[in-house]
Amino acid sequence: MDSTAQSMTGDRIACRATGVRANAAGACIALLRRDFVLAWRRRGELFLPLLYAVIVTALFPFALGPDPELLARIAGGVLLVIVVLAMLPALESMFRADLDDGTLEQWLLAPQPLALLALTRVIAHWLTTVLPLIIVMPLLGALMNLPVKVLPVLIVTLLLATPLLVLLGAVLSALAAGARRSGILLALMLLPLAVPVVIFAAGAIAGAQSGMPYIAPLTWLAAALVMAIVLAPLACAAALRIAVES
Amino acid sequence: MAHWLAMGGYAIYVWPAYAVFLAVLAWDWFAPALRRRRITRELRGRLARERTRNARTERAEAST
Amino acid sequence: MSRSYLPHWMHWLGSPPNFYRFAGTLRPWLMALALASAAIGLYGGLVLAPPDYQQGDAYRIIFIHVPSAWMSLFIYATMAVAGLIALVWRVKLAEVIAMECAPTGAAFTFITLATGSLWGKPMWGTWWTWDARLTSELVLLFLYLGVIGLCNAFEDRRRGARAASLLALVGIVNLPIVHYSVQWWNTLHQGTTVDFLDPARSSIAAPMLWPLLVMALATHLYFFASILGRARTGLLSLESGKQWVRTLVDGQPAPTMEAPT
Amino acid sequence: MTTPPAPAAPLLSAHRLAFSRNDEPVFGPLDFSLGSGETVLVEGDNGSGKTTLLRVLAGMLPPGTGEIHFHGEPASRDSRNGRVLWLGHRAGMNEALSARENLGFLAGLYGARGGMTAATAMERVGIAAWIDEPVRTLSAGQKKRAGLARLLLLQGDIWLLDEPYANLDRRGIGLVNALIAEHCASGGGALVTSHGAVRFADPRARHIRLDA
Repeated sequence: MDSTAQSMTGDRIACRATGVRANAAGACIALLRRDFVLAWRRRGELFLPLLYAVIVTALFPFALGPDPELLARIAGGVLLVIVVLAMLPALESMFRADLDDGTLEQWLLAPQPLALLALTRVIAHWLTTVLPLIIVMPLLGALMNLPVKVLPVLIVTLLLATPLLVLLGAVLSALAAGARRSGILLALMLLPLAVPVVIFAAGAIAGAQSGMPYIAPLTWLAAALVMAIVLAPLACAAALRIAVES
Repeated sequence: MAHWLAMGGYAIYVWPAYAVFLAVLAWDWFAPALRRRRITRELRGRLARERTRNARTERAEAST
Repeated sequence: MSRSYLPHWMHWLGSPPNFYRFAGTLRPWLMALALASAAIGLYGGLVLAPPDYQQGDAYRIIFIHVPSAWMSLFIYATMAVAGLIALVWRVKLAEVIAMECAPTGAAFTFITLATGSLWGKPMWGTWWTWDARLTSELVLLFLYLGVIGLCNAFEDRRRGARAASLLALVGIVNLPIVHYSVQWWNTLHQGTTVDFLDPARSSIAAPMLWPLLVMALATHLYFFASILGRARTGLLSLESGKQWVRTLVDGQPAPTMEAPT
Repeated sequence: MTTPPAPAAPLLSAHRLAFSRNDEPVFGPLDFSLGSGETVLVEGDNGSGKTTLLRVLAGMLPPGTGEIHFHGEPASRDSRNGRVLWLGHRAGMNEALSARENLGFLAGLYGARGGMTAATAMERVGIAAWIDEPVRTLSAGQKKRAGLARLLLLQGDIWLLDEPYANLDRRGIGLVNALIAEHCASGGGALVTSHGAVRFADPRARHIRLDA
C-alpha cells in the first residue's frame, strides 16, 4: 500500500504543476482495491449467501420429493429465484457503512464523477458477493438435477441478469441509505424493478430447458444491462446526494 | 327493485365490488381529515404550553 | 432557488398559505361535482344500461373497475411529474403533492385489483390470473407501496419526499418495461392465459359507454378534491412551526418571541 | 505549490449567500472571500449554522440564495471538486480498514501531494505507530488526527474544516494551527468553524460571526 502511495505521488507532482486532476481510471482501481481488501477482511460474511443458497437448494428436494424429473423441470427457475434471494441481504449494506463513517462525503468532493464511483462500487459488489454464487452453480445444479445442457445457458443468463439486479439494487440501496430502517423495504422496492429481469432470465432458462430458442430473451437482458450501466449509476449518484444531505 | 338488486344472479360479485370501491375511497377521504385533526390538536397543545412558559418567564422577570 | 422564471400565478400558488386557502375553497366544489357526476354515472351504469349479452349483469363492475385502473396510472403520472418538479426545483408544494398522491394512487390500484378479481371469478372462474394487465397492476401497487414506505422511512420528511420522488421516477421508466415483459412472458406460457374479455374494447355500446366516461370524470374530480385535501394536511404538518399555521390553528396571534434565556 | 500571479480570483468567494431550512433562515446573507494564503474563522454558538455553511460551500447542501465562486468560476461540480478538502465530524475512514489503506484509497481519488505519503502524513500528525491498525481501534482524538493526515496527503487548496479542534488535546490544537499555517503559507486557504472555545493561533485570520 505504501509503495502505491509512493508511486502515485510521482505522477501527482506533475499533475499538480499542470493542474491536471487525479485520473478516473486510477480512482476506480483504488476503489476496487479498497473494496476487495474490505471484502477479504470480512471473508466470513461472503460465505453466508453461498451457504444460504446451498441450504435452500437442498430443501427443495425434501419439500417436493426426490423425483429427478420433477426437480429437473423446475431446477432452472428455482435456482434463479434462489440467487435473487441470496443477493438481497448484501444489497442493503452497499452504501450504508460509507454513509455512516463519512466516506461518502469524500466521494462527493472527489474529482471523479460520483456516478463513476457508484458504478465501480457496483462492479466490486458484484465480483465479491454475486460471482461466488454463480461459480457454485454447477454444484447447486447437480443438487437439483439440472440437465447438463441447460447449465451453460443458466450461467450466461445469471452473468447478464445479476449485474442488472445489482445495478438496480444499488439505486435502491442508495435511496434507502439515508433512511432509518430498510430491510424489507428494499425487497419491496426491488420487486417491481426485478420483475422484467426475472421474466427474461426465466424465459431464457425455460427456453433452453424445453429446447426452444433462448437467444431472444438473452438479447433483451443484454440490452437492458447496457441501458442500466448507463442510467443506473446516474440515478444512484442522485440518490447518494440525497443521502448525504442532512 | 329486488330484481335489480339480484343483478341477474351476479349480486355477490357486483355489490362487493362497489362496496370495496366505496369503502376504500371513504378511507382515502377521511384518513387525512383524522390526521389533520391530530396535527391541529398537537399544535394547539404546543402553543398553549409555549404561552404558559412565556407568561411564567414574564412574571419571573417582573419580580426581579 | 431560482424559481423566478415560473409564471406568476404558479409562484403565488406555490406559497403554502396561499395554496392552503385556495385548495380549501376549491375542494368542496370539486367534491360536489365528483359526487354529482358519480350519481349520474352510477345511475346510468347500474340502472339504465342494459345487461351485456355475454356477461349478463356482471359486467357492471366495469363502471368502477376501468375508471380506477385509469386513475391508478393517471395518479402515478401525476406523482412522477410532481416528483420531478420536487427534485429539480425543490418546491415544497411539489414534494407534498408527490407524496400525498401515493396513498390515493395505491387506493385506486387496490380497487382495480379487488374489483378485477370480483369480476374475474364469475367470468373466468378464477379470482386471479397472471394476465399481463393484472400483473402490471400488481407491480404498480408494489411501486406505490415502495414509494410510501421509502418516504416514511426517513426522519426528515422533505428528504424522504425527494428520495421517494426519485423512486417514483425510476418506476415510471420501469412501468412500460414491466408491461412489455409481462406480455412477452404471457404469450410464452400460453396455457395459463384465460380468454380475456377486453373491458376497454372500443366496440362497447353507447348506453354502456357514456356511464363509463362519466364515472371516469367522477374519479378524476374525486382525485383532485382528495389530493387538495391531502396536500392541505401535508402542508399543515410540514409547516407546523410557521406563523400562518399558528394563527390558523388557534385564531390568536402566536407569541412572537421565544422565552428569553 | 504553484500559485497564480497576484490578481488571481480568490480561492473561494461567496456573494449574498444565504440558506434557509424549511423557510427558517439558517444563516446569511453573507459576503466573504477566501484568498490564497488566508484563513477565515467561522464562529458562532451551537445551532448558528456553521456546519450548514460549510456543507453548502462543499456542495452537500444546495445554496438557498446567493452565489459561490471557486477560483472565480461559479460553483459547480467541475469548479469545486478536486479543489476542496473536507474534514467533518466523521473521519471519512472505514473502521475496518487501517489508516494506511484508507489514505491510500483517498489518495487514489484525489491524488496525493508532492513528497507526501500516507506514512509521512501520519508521522506528521503524530500517530505513525497506528498506521496499520484498524481505524476502529483508534481513539476519537486519534481519528481526528488521521483526518488531519488526510488533509496533508490529498491535493486540494481549499480546506473546509468543521470543528477541527473537537476531541483534540492541547498539542493537537497546536498541530491543527500549525497545519493550517503551513497550508496557507504554501498558497492554500482554510475555512474553519469553531464554537469559540479555542483560541485561534493566526492573528491575521478573518472572522465570520454567525448568530443563532
